[in-house]
Amino acid sequence: MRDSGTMGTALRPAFAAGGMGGSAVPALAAARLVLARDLKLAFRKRSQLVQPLAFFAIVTTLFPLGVSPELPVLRPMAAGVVWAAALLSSLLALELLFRDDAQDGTLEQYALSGRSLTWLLAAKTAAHWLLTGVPLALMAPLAGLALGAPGAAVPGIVASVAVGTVALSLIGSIGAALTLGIRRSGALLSLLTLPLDIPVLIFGARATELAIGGQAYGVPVQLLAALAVLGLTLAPLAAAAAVRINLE
Amino acid sequence: MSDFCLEGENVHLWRGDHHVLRGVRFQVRGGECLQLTGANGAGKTTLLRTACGLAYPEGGEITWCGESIRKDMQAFHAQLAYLGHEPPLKAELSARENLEYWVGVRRLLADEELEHALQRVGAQQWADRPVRTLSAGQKRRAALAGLTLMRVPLWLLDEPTTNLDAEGQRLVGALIAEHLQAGGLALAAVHHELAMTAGQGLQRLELTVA
Amino acid sequence: MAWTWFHRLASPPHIYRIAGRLTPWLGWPAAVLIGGGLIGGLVLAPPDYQQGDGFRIIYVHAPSAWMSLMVYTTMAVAAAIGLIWRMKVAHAVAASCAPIGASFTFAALVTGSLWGAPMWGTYWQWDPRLTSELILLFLYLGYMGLRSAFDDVQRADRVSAVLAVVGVVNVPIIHYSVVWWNSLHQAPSVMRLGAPTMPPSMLVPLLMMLLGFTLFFGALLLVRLRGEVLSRERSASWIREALHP
Amino acid sequence: MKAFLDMGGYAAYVWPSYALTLTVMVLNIVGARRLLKRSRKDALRRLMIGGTES
Repeated sequence: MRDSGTMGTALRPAFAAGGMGGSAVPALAAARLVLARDLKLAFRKRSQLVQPLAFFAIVTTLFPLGVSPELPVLRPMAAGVVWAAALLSSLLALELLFRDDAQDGTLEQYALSGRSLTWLLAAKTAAHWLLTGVPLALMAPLAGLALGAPGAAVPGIVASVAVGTVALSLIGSIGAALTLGIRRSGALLSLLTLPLDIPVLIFGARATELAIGGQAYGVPVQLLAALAVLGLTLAPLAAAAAVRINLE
Repeated sequence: MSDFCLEGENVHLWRGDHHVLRGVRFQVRGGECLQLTGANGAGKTTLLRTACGLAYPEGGEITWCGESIRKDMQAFHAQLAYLGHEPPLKAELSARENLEYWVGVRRLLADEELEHALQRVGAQQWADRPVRTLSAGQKRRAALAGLTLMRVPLWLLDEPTTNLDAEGQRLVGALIAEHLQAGGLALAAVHHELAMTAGQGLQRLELTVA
Repeated sequence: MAWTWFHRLASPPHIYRIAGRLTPWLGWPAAVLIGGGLIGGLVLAPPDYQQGDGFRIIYVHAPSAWMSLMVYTTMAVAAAIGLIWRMKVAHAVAASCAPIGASFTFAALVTGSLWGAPMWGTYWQWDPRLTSELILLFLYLGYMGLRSAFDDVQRADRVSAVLAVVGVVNVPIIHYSVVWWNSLHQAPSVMRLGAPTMPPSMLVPLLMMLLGFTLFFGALLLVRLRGEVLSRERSASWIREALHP
Repeated sequence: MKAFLDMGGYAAYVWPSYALTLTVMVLNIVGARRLLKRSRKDALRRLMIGGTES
């Protein structure tokens, strides 16, 4: 009987976030909390973290086996292989971006939190990038070297993949939000997302190609950055709209 | 004692060809709790989701303190807490961590407050175990702790007593009664009547299957 | 008020009636223009000095390519209107556009390949125009796939509308990136569309075809729209009126 | 006439293009009409079931 019939004795300050309390969390702090939560969750389930990277390694391994083990043959296609593999790995992790949160009701709580859903989803996308984009950017040079790229190309490959995956994560967040309510959405998600990813692929592969050839790769990386900025301003809005519709 | 008021005026909503909400009307004021009853499929959950703005009614309007909830949805959401069928908890995190993130997105949370809320739902023993290892009733209790920590005037509860034992059901009743006494209001979809002292503020709205 | 007028115009019974009445007014001029364009393009226009009679493919390729983009834009604009004003009729327009646009994108792709074949000596070149057209086809397929993944028309409408808007923002970006990519690797396209240097005997049939295809799209859209509006309507009274005159 | 059909040696490319485009147009017409017909039938069926609802 500890819990019942004790009304009034407990401490109950007035309603906090009801417009009168000043303790409501600003949008940015809320977004930071969402980011921290996703990172913590990811490190509690490490296997999901490693899978896209293993996938990336396997895809790049397929090409020497399927085409030719000779580096002079592989070198001209290295940029394309690295980028196609990065694209597919980033896509692989996307299906999980909102899936768990949608199933356990977390997404609903975000939508009803009184905070901007756009910001919270942007934070989730940032977590996705930190967990797949950054590791991919660090792994891509290894794949490049294995395919015959010179050591001097490493900074260029890292830069282009790091910037390009920002755009990929953002575009992907729209696809993931759109297919939220669909079971077995993998193939559809790819069909929706990959055509939109094509500019990223083109500029990214070009930057990597130039880096491997020892040339200046500034222009395509800048174009990638422009895509990332455009994605940053529009993608979270579209994703939030899609999530709202799917929660309806 | 408070001028909070949630009103539904002639709310219509379809799901596909199914006319789920057919001109529903309700009014809940500060200090009142409206119990939604009705068979499965009568639209209890749908009405809750419409009341909080997740679902969009094709006819009629929901108002909060006299203004349409659509006018400033974000401000309206800042004043409500919604508890769905499933407690929104992550299996890999402990109950305490879950509450820190869940409530933390909305407001700054002091440690003593969190401690007090956990104590209130009887969670001291298992607050630091991963939610994965908790029973359904314990998860529900953790979610109730989150609910009280929101400190918002409007509670929307979907079957709040599911999976709870007799004592847990009394706890829900006590929490709601306390909430009402502080001037809050609640809308609860229920299968069994809430275990509350009859009298103050308890109303009922029966929904029927189309 | 302007708004009440707008909403009455967009009310399903009104649209259903107007669309039915308007269809022949678009359909017949389309048939005449396309028929005239065919004769003009196949018979009256002189052969091109470089491509001979092979250039006559332009009279079906260019209008198809024009349709593929125009229909996508129409679809996206309708989808945006549907999203913003929660207007069912606008969603019905968007839903009607997709299969039409996809089919003409396919036609543009195949006719483009047939046009290029004698010039390139192969049926497929990664020509920027063809590549863009191929990606556009993927966008259409994605849109239709997403739409068909939902049982609830209401939700399918709104989710696919977001995709259409996102897609239309991307179409120019994709196009320019493909052109940029292509300029690094090979010569520009052999397909010169609507060149201002064309003599009138070549240009007039082309313009007739472009206009004819556009009107044809309008007529198709109206017929499909009536079907889509009916399937979205729940209020029985006007359906009874509409179907039992 | 034969020269016309021959299309200056491009017959194998020109005629399939026109045939395909016209097929696409005809299929569109058929498809649109079929959609309208089916929607009408469905609407009538719903009228029978729904009775006098709203």
